[in-house]
Amino acid sequence: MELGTTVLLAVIQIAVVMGVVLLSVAYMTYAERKVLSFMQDRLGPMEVGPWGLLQPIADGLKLFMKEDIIPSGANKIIFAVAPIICLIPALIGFAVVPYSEGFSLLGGTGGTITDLNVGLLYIFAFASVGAYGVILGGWASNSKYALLGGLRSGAQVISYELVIGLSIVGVLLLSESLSLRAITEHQDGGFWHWNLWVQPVAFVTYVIAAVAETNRLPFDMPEAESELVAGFFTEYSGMRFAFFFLAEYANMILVSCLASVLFLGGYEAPAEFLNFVPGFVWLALKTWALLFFFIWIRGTFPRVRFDQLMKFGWKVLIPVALVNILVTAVGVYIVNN
Amino acid sequence: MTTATKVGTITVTINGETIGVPKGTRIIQAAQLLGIEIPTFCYHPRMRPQAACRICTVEVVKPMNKMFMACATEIMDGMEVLTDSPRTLADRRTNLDLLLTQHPLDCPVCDKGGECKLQDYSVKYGSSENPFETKRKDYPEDIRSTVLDFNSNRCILCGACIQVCSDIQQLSAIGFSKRGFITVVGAPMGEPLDCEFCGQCMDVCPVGAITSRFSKYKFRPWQEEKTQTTCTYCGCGCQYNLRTMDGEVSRVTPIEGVGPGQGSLCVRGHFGFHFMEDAQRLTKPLVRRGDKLVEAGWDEALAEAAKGLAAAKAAKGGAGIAGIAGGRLANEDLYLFGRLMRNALESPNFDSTLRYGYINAATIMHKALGVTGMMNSFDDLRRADAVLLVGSDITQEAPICGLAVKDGITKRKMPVFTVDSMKTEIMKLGAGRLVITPGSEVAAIKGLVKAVVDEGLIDAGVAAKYPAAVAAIKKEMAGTYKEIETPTGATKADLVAMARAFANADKGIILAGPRVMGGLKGASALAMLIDLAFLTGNLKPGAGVNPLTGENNELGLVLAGAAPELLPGGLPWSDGAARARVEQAWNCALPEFPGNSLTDLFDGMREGRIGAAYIAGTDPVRSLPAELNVAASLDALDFLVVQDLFLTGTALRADVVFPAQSYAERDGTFTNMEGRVQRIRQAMKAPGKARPDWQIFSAVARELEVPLEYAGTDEIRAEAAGLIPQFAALDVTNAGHGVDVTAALEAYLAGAYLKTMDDRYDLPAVLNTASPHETRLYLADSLFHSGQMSTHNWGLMKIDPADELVMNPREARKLQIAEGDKVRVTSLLGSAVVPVKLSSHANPGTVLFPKHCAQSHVRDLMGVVVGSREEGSVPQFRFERVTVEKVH
Amino acid sequence: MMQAIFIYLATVCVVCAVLTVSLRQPVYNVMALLTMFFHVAGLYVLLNAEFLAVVQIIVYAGAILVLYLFVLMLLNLRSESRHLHRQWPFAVLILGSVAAMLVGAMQAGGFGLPTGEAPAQVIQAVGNTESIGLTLYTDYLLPFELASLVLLVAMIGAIVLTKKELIQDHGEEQS
Amino acid sequence: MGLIRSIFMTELLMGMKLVFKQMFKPYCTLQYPHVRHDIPDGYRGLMSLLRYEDGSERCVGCSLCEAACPSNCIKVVSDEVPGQPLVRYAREYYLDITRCVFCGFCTEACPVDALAMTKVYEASVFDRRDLMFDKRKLYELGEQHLADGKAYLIAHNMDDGTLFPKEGLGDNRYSFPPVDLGEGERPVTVGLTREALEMELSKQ
Repeated sequence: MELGTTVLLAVIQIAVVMGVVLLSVAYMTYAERKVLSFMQDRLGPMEVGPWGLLQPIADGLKLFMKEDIIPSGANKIIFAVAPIICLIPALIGFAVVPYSEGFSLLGGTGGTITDLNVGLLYIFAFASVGAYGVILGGWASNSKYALLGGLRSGAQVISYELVIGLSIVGVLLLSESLSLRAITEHQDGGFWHWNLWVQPVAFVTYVIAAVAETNRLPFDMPEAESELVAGFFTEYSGMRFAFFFLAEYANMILVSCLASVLFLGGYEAPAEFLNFVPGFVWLALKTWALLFFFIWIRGTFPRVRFDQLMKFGWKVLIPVALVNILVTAVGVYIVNN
Repeated sequence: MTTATKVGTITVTINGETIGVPKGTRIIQAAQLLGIEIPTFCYHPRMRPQAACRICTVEVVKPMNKMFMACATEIMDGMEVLTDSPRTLADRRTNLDLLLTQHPLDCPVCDKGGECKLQDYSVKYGSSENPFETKRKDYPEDIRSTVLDFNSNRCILCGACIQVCSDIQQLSAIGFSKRGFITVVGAPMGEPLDCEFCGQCMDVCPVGAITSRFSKYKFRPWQEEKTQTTCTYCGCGCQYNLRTMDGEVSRVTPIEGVGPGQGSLCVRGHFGFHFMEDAQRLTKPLVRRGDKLVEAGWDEALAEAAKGLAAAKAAKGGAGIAGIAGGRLANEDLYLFGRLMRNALESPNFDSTLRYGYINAATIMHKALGVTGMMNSFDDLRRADAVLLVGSDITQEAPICGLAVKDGITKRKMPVFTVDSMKTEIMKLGAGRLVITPGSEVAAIKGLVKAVVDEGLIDAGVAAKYPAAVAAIKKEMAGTYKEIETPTGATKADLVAMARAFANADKGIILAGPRVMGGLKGASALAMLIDLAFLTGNLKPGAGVNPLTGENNELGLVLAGAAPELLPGGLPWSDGAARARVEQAWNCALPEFPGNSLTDLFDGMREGRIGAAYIAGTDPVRSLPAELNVAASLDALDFLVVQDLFLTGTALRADVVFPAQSYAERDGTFTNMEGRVQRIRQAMKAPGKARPDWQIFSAVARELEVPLEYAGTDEIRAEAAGLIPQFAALDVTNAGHGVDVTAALEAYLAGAYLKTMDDRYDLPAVLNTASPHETRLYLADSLFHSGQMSTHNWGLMKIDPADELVMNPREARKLQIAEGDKVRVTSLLGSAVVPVKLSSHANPGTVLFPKHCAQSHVRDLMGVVVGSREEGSVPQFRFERVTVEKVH
Repeated sequence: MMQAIFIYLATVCVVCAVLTVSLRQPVYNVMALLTMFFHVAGLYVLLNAEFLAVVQIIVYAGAILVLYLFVLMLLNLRSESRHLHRQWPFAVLILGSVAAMLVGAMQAGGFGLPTGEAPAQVIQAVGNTESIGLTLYTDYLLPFELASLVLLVAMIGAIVLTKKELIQDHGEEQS
Repeated sequence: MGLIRSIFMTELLMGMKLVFKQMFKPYCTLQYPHVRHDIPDGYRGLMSLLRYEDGSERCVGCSLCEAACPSNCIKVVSDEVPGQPLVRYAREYYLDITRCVFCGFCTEACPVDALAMTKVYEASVFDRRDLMFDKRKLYELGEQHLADGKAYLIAHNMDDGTLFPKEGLGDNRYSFPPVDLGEGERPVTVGLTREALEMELSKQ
């Protein structure tokens, strides 16, 4: 394969994936508002477009046209860089997510932008870098609310990254690979092959940790409105605010994608006879189901206290995940021998 | 009113509480002593009970079980009373129901709403359903009077207003007319009310039947802020509440039982509250630029003033600067002004409006009796056995002091003897009167002394104790009655009758008005009155001689030493020890000799001896006649500083004008004629950048680099009290009340007394004999006005436009002059045209013109005779011979 | 091509390393260090060690450096930074000697270092995760376990040291 | 049992179930600017001053509303009607709507039913000074929302429907003469209108 073709293929795939992701982010906000409204017997946005369908676009336009305010006393460089540090890792992760079975395109293989053999670790590596955006943004704003939000976020992300990392080890043991495509293919052949059934505990801990990792209710400590106004991005406005916003929703989609890949068979159809439906549809369905679950949780649970959050992470989730690894490892050893 | 501690008390039990009270106490008074409230509309502590409103009904259980009116029932020994038994409450409710059958429920638009007794009692005792048939009265409101509106629909016919007019004010200007259901209150014969407008009927009205046009619909009681302050119109110093709303005065309300007036006010005090808000008030300092006064900042004006004064001091010495103070200034201002003049500017030339007459009283009273001001308080006046009133239209000049006299007349039938050249109001009420020729007070007093001596009315104790002094007086009385009858017009019989009646009284009080002190030989006249009191044995506590002040805070002027011959504390300049004390307190050297008096100062200005003057709180250009050349004198000055509320005639000639604050805008104290030092309090904000007088004096001193720095008036008064002990305590009668003057009197009799006797009883020359004019013109005091402040009140100007010559109606008829006609008044000095008002106030052969009025230049017709230095250098200009002719 | 990328990565690594110790604002130091970590990871990728590269980022950038940042924010270092910078002559001395030593070593040994058991071809065939695993758990099992033991001891020690006061506090409260 | 419940997170699931079911219930909100509530007659919206049917002002300037106001947002300046002695009216009437708590005590205190609250609840303006209502503005409001005002007074038992004969209520004891300022003689409100304020400001 020539370098030119590789680049072209990559560019096309990147454009498509990013386009889909960003559109999903936009309509995720819409979906969240709508679903929450329905849960609260309201109608949600109705004004812009039919049933408010153009609301995300209006919001986006508004945010991009608003004045960009840098607070006096803020560290200007870091204040400007932080949203970007936050957004890039969130988007970069999609590079290794396999959205379809491999197909030929322009003489190369499609289905993933790049099928890294350490793809899973790659995602976690960049997810952990996202925390810098939050912490630096909070620090650079020169505001006590932002600083506290940033600190909380740092503590929370470090704690729950561990949980996420530990909870997927079981899956890795089963599929014996860090490549997401390999993991997906490992679950081929109907929904009863999904890791979910073998690794239910890991799935639960993963989902909980994912909620915490993306700063969503009930774990939205970094931006707890009633305590910290808007947390680390209290002082942000306009474009930069939009970046943080995009990052949060892109992260949500990313962890959902990951969960579907790891536990729900990724792009694999739930049964053989459904194979005629393209793989990316299944991935999208599974991801959106998980996203709905996120919103559902938000609509149901109140925010926990910060010490409860940390205690839960360190004293419950990590031990549970460790035990899960042990059990899985033993199980795999027995089965293999 | 009543004291429970008197001996021989009887006991009464009210609601189970027992109290001992003197005989004659009424139930309502005993209840008040116990702090039990009995509702009442018509009862008033200072009036006789009339039991008209029937709301104060109480149940008496012992000695008989019956309902009584608490306000009118005298207590019997061992009486038992219930004030809120079911029977009482039922009776009260019925009473209120009956009152409310006719009373309109227009409380929202009624000015009394919110402080109305009927409202309060209806809430407290009334019922919500009225069992009687209600019928609204529909009389049109009587708004014909200048000040007071009568709304007969609201009237509950308690009669308190009528009673206050007849009992306290003794005018009976209002009364009931018609009978039965259609009874209304108002002026007799349905005429529009035209009285003194003291407004006390409005104050005692429990409902809103009488209201003031000046405040009508402009306030609600709960919106107002109350500030207790002291009235500044005359020397009485009444206490009242200045009520302000949003920084504007809404009205004045009396405070029952407080201050010299005990809750009475006169028209000036009650309705003269508009001048503070007058548009002509000075708001910014003015500085002369060329021939114009232009507005300037304080810093500029102060620097200018200090520069001018310092230049005059450098050129002509301290004695080249004159300071003139007026009674508008508070005690603290006066003290500071004195210190500024004598300490900072080192000038002995510090004089004041005392020079218009009261200086004589100040010096002679101190010399003879060791007291400053009056010997007696207003309370003494109420309790005296006889009062001799000489040369004062007391109800006009000092209305509240007049009320004290009237109180004695009403309650105790106190005999009041009047010697005056006008038919005054008190003369009509008094027991005896001598109507004398204007200007002959000295002769009349001599006549009285002569009658006492000749008729053997001299107090036995006095005759035995002080034979030399009595003999000296007797020697002076050698002449015939003829020489008294001729100038005065009084007969021997009258004099003897009056002298006899007065001498026979146990506690006789002599009141001397401005026509005694301000006339020729004023000091001698007052000395004669002291002799009279001395001979009749009346120089003792509860009796004595009392000079009445005309202006506000004249006693404050005396105490602050606002005259060249006085030191702070009212002590004579010749008192070396006192001078040393002042020098020590001020850390300065005072000159040995006293400075020049007012008229000398004016001469000095014209002759160039005086280079600069500082005039505060008075307007000599308007208050002195043309013959004194005041305006020319001030024009001759190099530099003139004036400090006042308005741009007065004096201020127009000034180089620097400072805007001062009125009494309602600042704190401080005033001294009333009794010697009470009473507070004024800030009730509103001053207009523009006006400052209190003391701050201005302080700032000028600062510019002159003699720091006189104080944090407030209290600090000034505390310092002043070191030299002026009277300033130490507030609200007590200081002057001479209750003081035994025997020691001072003996020192006086032993001293220069016999020497001064030589010319004391020499009668002065008959006034203006050279004049071919026949009618006597007298500049009289007015009840409604006192000068600058009162004439800037649109309210008072509406009541009395003042610019009128008062003529006897009979005489006017002879000259075919009707009310309102214009007449030409001509004296040797010129003529003026004024409108005429007819009143029997003026005797035939006499016409009166208000003293304060400067518009018509009648004052400039007056010839001036300046008294000798012994007689206080008082410029006498109140009498003149004129011819009055109708202008066609 | 590879050469160019290496030069870029190496240059940035060195520059960032210098900036890390020379910048005055502590947060900038951290940012420089972060950049350096990424470029070191790039170097690993060039060596076909993707696993190492990713772990480098997760461990150093994702965990350790975040903790540094955390501490920096809790401490207000602005006023103390100058004090720290006074040590630079001393640092130059030490670094100079270390550099001299390195240069000496390289001159003595040359660049021809021995190759391990997992050249690029092997890694691409087996997968670098497996290669590392194999190496660690066969040849270097003892050092690996020793290292983990040392870390465990350090962890327990840290816990004991920090918990001591808490335990004492509790005791005092109860007594 | 409790342990099992917490392991399987049954309570949490129950909560989620409830929320899920709630999703399918019909909505209970209004699409505000397009659909509006039917406001009851007793609703306390912006205050207004009412006139008699002949156009004369009802307010007699008694300041009782000012006294009753718990947030001190009313200022009445009363005076005699010029040229008509003994007729009291409000020369100026200020209502600071930014401080108003819409308690309606003022309307209850009013003895002549001159005050009524309208159904206007959209009080936002572009200039805060426009929320300082003066007499003119209040009477304008009263004219525009006369029906609301009447309904308000009836709903609050302050009137039995006999509110608007010219002479006021039938009971003569409550009769207040109506303030008749005559056509063209109506005094210009001395209030702080916006124009006046702007002029003041431009002077400074």
